Amino acid sequence: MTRPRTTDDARVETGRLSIRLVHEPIDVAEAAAFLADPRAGGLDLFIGTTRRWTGDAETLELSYECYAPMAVKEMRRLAEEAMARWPLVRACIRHRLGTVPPAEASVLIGVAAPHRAEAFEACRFLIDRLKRQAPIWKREAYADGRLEWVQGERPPDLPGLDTGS
Amino acid sequence: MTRPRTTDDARVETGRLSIRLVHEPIDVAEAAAFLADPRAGGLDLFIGTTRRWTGDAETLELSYECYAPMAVKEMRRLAEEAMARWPLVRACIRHRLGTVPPAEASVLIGVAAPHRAEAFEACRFLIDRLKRQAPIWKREAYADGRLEWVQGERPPDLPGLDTGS
Amino acid sequence: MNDETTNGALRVRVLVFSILREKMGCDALTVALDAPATGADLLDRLERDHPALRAFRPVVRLAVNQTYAPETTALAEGDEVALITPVSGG
Amino acid sequence: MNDETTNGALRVRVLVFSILREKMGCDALTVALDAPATGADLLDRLERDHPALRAFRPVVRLAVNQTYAPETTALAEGDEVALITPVSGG
Repeated sequence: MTRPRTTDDARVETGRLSIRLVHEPIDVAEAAAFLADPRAGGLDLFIGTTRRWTGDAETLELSYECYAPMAVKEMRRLAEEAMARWPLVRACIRHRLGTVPPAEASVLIGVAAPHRAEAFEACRFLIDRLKRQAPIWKREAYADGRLEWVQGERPPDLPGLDTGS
Repeated sequence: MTRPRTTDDARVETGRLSIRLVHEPIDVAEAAAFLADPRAGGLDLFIGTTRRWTGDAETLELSYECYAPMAVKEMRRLAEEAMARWPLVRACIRHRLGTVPPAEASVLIGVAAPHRAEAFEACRFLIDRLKRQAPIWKREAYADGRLEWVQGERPPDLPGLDTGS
Repeated sequence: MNDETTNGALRVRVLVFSILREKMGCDALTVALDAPATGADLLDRLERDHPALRAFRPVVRLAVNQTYAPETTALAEGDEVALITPVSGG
Repeated sequence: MNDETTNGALRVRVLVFSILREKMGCDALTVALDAPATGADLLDRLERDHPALRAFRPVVRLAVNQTYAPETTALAEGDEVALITPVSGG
């Protein structure tokens, strides 16, 4: 449970917050162990994975590109916002970069809260905002040979503007 | 991923559903691995843990008593109801029995769905219903020596009655 | 407790858990009832023999053969009937 | 692209990602602007040199020194400005 407090281009580690960009498979057990806390009554972990089929298109793999130092800062800002809105005792975010095969996790959001309602709400908030705000882009490699950058449905929010969530 | 299809007093294993009563620590990585599926876009895992403090009372440990064959049946019924309401591709439930120290998991609900909204909703539904319906009882051992059965706030729902959720 | 089966009688197996088990001082018992009998008849009978049940009666639910069932359910010979106080799993 | 600093000019470092990187054929560049200059001035200038940017202009957001900032933001010498098309992480 004791980790050095670090902030660099790929991670933030404080006592209550752990954010990492990783190039290997996301370790779910490690995230759950980080979240365990005697003040917590409920943990919620969301794990985003790659669907093989989107309509008729078969995805062979995804790859993620990232503006790393800003992504880490933005995820930290979102986590701190969640910690201010809900009484979270811990939160962690993992995002994988590079190539991700189908069914493997590309993102993990984990929160620990005294009660379950808060855990669900904060976890949902974090994944929704991360998908809007974190400067990370996904490229799908389809079975028919196409390589396609996935474009988000809406641009990220600017500071001070309504977030529309 | 291939498990024998079994149903006994302590577990149900079908291809898409895995329900177990366990006496050892809940294995989060095993549950996440069971849920991984190329049809899934989002997994949500809820983990219930023991808070050390409830107001001024310090909990040293919990212990769980269970009407095992009915608990397994009821959890299966709830999981099948969730699978009928949301397009889940997989679901798993683990409930620990016997003594559970603070910060360890007593229950895990995991669902895999094509999209995240469904995963969050189904997971929330399952933990809320499990806490109302599964014939399992928790006893708190407090630091002052008291042993106290926790009584749920409402009786379980009977078939055909509105569930009030 | 009456263990003899008489003509027109039925026997059910009753299971009791957690706080009710402690208050009643018993985790399982066999009860003979005059047929026909419902879940409510069983509860009335149990309450007579185990007054500790009275305080829980408003919140007790029955499970007959491992499924929740209303008190109006007709019981049959050999049924397994569990008394379920408000649960607290999770 | 003008790499010379003139009097009253400022230089910013521009970062480009994903589809815009591919369309513009460039992932980083240094741009000199007449001071004072805003994010909008930078985008106008980039659009002139890289017409591929035009189609993305309505959905591009700027990040100045790793924080989202409106196009009205005044730029300063040495700023790191990223062009952020709608993101798709997660």
